[in-house]
Amino acid sequence: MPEITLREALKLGLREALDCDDRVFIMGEDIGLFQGSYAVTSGFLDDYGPDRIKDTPISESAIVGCGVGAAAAGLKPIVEIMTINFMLLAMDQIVNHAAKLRYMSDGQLEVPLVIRTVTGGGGQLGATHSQSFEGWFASVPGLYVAAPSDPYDALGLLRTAIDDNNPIIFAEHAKLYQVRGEVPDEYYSIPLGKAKIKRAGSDVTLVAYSRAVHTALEAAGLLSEKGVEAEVIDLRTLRPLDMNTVLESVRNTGRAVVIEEGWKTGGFAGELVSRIQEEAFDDLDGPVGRVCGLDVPAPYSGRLESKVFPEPQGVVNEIERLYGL
Amino acid sequence: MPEITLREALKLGLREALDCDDRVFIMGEDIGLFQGSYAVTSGFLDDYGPDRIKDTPISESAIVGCGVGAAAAGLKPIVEIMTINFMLLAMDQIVNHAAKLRYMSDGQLEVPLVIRTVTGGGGQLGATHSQSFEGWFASVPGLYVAAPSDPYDALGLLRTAIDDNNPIIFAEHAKLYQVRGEVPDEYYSIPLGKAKIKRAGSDVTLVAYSRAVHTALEAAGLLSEKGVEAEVIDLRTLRPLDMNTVLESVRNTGRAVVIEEGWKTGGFAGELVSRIQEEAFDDLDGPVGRVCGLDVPAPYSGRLESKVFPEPQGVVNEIERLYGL
Amino acid sequence: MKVPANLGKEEAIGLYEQMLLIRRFEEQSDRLYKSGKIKGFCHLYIGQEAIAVGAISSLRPDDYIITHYRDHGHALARGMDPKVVMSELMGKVTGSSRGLGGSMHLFDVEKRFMGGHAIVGGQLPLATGLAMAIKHKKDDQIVLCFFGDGAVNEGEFHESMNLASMWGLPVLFFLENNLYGMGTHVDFTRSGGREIYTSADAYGIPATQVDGMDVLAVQEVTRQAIQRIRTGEGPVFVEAMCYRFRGHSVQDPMFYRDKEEVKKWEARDPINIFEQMMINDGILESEDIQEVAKCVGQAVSEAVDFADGSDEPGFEAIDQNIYS
Amino acid sequence: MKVPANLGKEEAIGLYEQMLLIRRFEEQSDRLYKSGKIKGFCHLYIGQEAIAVGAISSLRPDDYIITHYRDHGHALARGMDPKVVMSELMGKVTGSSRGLGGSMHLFDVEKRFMGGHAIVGGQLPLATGLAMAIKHKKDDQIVLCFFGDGAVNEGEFHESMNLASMWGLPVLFFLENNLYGMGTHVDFTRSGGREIYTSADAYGIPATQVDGMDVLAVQEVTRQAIQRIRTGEGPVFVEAMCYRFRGHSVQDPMFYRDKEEVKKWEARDPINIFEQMMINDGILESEDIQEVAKCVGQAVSEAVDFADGSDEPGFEAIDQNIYS
Ligand SMILES: Cc1ncc(C[n+]2csc(CCOP(=O)(O)OP(=O)(O)O)c2C)c(N)n1
Ligand SMILES: Cc1ncc(C[n+]2csc(CCOP(=O)(O)OP(=O)(O)O)c2C)c(N)n1
Ligand SMILES: [Mg+2]
Ligand SMILES: [Mg+2]
Repeated sequence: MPEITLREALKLGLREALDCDDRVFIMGEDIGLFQGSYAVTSGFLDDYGPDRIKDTPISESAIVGCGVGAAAAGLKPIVEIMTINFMLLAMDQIVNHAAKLRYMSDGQLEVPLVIRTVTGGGGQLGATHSQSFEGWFASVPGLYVAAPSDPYDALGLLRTAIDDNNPIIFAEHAKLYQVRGEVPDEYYSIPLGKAKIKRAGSDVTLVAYSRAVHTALEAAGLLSEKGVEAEVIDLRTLRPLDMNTVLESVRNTGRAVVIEEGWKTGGFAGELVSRIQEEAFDDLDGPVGRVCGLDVPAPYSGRLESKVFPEPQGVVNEIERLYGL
Repeated sequence: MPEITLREALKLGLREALDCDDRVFIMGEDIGLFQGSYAVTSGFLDDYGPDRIKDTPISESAIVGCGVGAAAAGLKPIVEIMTINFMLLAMDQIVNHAAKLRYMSDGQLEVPLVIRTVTGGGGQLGATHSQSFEGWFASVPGLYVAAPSDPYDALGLLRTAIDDNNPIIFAEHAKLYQVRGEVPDEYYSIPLGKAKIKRAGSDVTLVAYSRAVHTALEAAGLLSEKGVEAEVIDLRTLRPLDMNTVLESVRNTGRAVVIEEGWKTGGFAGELVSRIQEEAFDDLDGPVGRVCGLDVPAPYSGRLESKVFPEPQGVVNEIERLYGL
Repeated sequence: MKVPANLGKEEAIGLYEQMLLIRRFEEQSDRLYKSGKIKGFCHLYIGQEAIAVGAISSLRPDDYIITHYRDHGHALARGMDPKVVMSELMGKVTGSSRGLGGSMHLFDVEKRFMGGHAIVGGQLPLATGLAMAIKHKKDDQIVLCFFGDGAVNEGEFHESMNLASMWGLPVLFFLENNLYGMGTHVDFTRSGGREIYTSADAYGIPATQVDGMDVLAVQEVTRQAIQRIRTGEGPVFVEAMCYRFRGHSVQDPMFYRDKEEVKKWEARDPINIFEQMMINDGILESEDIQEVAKCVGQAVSEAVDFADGSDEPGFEAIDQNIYS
Repeated sequence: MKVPANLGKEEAIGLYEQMLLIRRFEEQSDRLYKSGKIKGFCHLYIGQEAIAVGAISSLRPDDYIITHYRDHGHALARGMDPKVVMSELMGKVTGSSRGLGGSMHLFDVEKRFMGGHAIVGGQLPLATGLAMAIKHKKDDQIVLCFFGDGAVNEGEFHESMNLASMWGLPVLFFLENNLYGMGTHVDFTRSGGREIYTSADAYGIPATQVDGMDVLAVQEVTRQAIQRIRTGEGPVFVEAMCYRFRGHSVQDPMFYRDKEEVKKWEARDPINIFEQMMINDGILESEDIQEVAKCVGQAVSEAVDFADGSDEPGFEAIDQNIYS
């Protein structure tokens, strides 16, 4: 199997959709002539032309709304919002329109819309440009949320997202585009709502998604040196949420820590912790832990920023604190 | 002590601020000539004139942004956003500006801004008009969130909110404006981040805020008939969050259920559950429960809507299910 | 006001009947709201009938319509069954959305009636998107997008006008300027003055104003606009001057406007005007008027009976159709 | 281009020095970014110096300024200490926000420099709010609000222009039209054509266009605008035509524009033009120029040394100043 980057996997998926389905078009700020602010769509304008690759003005709300409208009229738009921070300007179209049209019309309308965006911090971009709002979207009935951590998942989930007839937020982490991994030449896809066990282990369950999966895997490496074997679960999608895989693991290990890059307070990790203790309380050796982003606006300073996002050692420490391992 | 409605308590607090501090003004859609869409500011335009009571165009983002700017220049604006649903259009000004200016300027700027809004459902207003986003705001560092459940708290918290130099979301539940309660003539105020025990009990702790407090109290009544004495805690503010009061109670009762009107998945209840089990695991008799809004867009039909929001009997059932009480 | 030479009796009756249907339907909605059978928010279209009827009668069946929460008039003018609309208002299983949507969220996608949207301004980006789809498919439908003078001040208005014009999309932006957004007069909300249609200049969109109390004038202006749009020349903007005879919603005590103003506009009732004109011009006779009134009365009372006799939705509806 | 009769040598030197300071500072920033000492996003102001300097030199010290992420030029023109600005760019404890803000978020509230805002369009409502406060206090300061051609397409532009005009607020909306928002040319983003200042009509705001490569023209237009605003007549809109000589940010490979276009504009370099003009008119001599160049060179290298020698912030800074 060839090894490619996550960026390349996305490019593959997008090209495939553009090639196979006339209803697909991509729209967003600087995706064309500029070649994409994270270079995911580089080369696309030349290959597909301006009717399929639409550079837009800086108008997030209208861009998303246009996507919703076009989807409702039978197209398959893929909207790129440059980063998840700017989705705050399109919140109403996402939450009050994309997510609700099907329900409010009792199924007369559907919104097969993919909103691709870049989430997360770590690039010293400061407080306005380093946030992770995918947890908010995952709380909205009517939306799906995917957040892949490797090239295989990125392609497999993107295929499903584009095929699916529901609006989905497809959150790509800014720091993962260069992650390499094997991706088969044969067609495959990954259903939404199926977590993946990235590493087997029987002592503690680490639950994560997106970049935090890599943190979890590194932590598992450190733990292993201490003789503690962690099972690492990549949720892959936050909604639908695959609690079965998580619970099965926790029932086996009796211990769990959720790792999430966003703010701890009110984050989606709280949902996972709640579900785990609700449904596997008697199997738990102690409280379920959370290792999350600090509850601060992201500082610019690299020195300070490095303390804001979860680190493998933090996971190790939390496990020691909670379970004495 | 005189009994007044929550609406009257808010009117008192707002008038007091307008009377005592020239820097205070109120701005929002239909707060003046229309007399306020929930009649909180009725009569104000006549009494204070259009320089203090500003009717605005329907421009949520600019309204909030103006409030932020005016606050940064030394005023004390009180912005009314007609309902929390429309705050989706002002999300960027709230999250990326109001919440961050102090931090990003390292304290050079401050934003003493109160954003009053109406949260919650129950009025058969349908999916776009029945939401509860206060949990999202409570996850943002730099914001405070208050959500009073009775007239005493409404006035006491409003006073503090206006005095305070931080941006605060003041969420008033649409269904609580007519709630009556005693409010002393003497001045008092309530600090942010102090929960209140609304009912003492030693068998189970019910944690709630806003309208759910009333649900909890009714549930406590039903439980009492079964011989189960519930302690009901009203958080009053979601950020700052008073976990001490909650944990003290849970350590005593060994059982806890969080009640929240918004969607269960990804709601703020998850934060409370996580904290409780993190910090009082060994005191728990079983998992911490959540009784929340169904994970659906709110239906218009009254029959269906009545199933969407937490009901006292639902709380009773959950306690029986979890703890066999 | 001028009656076009080619206006036939049948067409005149059609317009009259639609306007009267809306009027009577809304009067009934008012009563039903006050008696507690309609809940939530209920925004009546009384006074603005000439606009929905004039504009929508100019469309083809495959054209799209999208509007805001004051949508009963548009829905009926598009030919939605009054029974189904009334059932939705009463939250019944026979409603257009099985009672899930309510008064503000009417949909009839078969008739290309794309909703009823309750967030002010929210339908404008959607309209632009519908038009994108048309252009993408190289079709020649158009999108008729209604909105109010209040919506003009939302950022989405600006963004949508710009996009639609930039991309030459087939949208008719149709402003119903009834002078108020809830209780706030347009003089307090729009800096550029009352002539809102002049806004369109900034986007290079041709724009015009029309008397929204004159169904024939609205029809004519709409036809011209559509003709232009269908040939692929991009969006057009129409501002119809009108007045909401009732409160913003049924609950509105209307502190903010004086009776004189209301009276002045009521004297220009679009239905009366049309009736007089048709009779004066000899196109309709008073028997025609009576006949229409009878039909309409019957249709409305059938709608009410139908809705009243229908069941509320079953609990299974509560989480169907969140996802496909 | 005309030199005003009353332009004194001292003032000319001041303008020249400020422009050159920005230029050299930014060239240094470019190098420091490429060598890894400045991180994150870094948006250079090279090519637009005449605007910040011309406009800001027309302000009183108690007037407010607010701008976007391309803010180094505005900060320096306002008299922020280059040492402090450079320290912020390098994330040092001696920076204007102790390294918490970074390049896009510069603040100097004592100088009424109200930031650097990195969300496109986000500063426009804030500017309107600052102006509200001035009016509320019955003061006579003004707010100078910079933004780019890209920001014009955000809904907040529309909402803010409308509010500011509606309420007669003292804001100078100052558009730096450098023809591009990132890689997208204004021809692909604004339906109403390149003359963006005509947008202001829709809000009843007087507007004008000026050559943004001519510091004296910018100064003159700004002075006139301010004069009007200070007398309480509400906002004014100025569009300065200009060009970004470098990429959108330091990392930008600039696939989207051709070298010819860049060259054409570089020939109109605002600093060269001014220098030539001053020498031709005999206001400055070449020694003056050399003297300024020396001072500026020194200031920039002092700034770099200062920043370089400063500490990174301590961990205690991480959660201070979230709340008061
Ligand atoms: C974003 C948003 N803000 C506020 C409201 C509350 N609201 C509902 S209708 C309305 C007035 C709209 O006026 P206009 O657009 O003129 O339409 P009209 O009611 O006159 O038909 C307001 C403020 C809303 N539904 N959505
Ligand atoms: C809301 C938002 N959308 C997108 C971006 C990404 N972005 C940063 S600058 C920029 C271009 C802005 O162009 P313009 O306003 O013309 O200013 P210039 O960079 O030319 O000075 C974009 C799209 C952002 N920061 N904020
Ligand atoms: Mg109106
Ligand atoms: Mg630009």
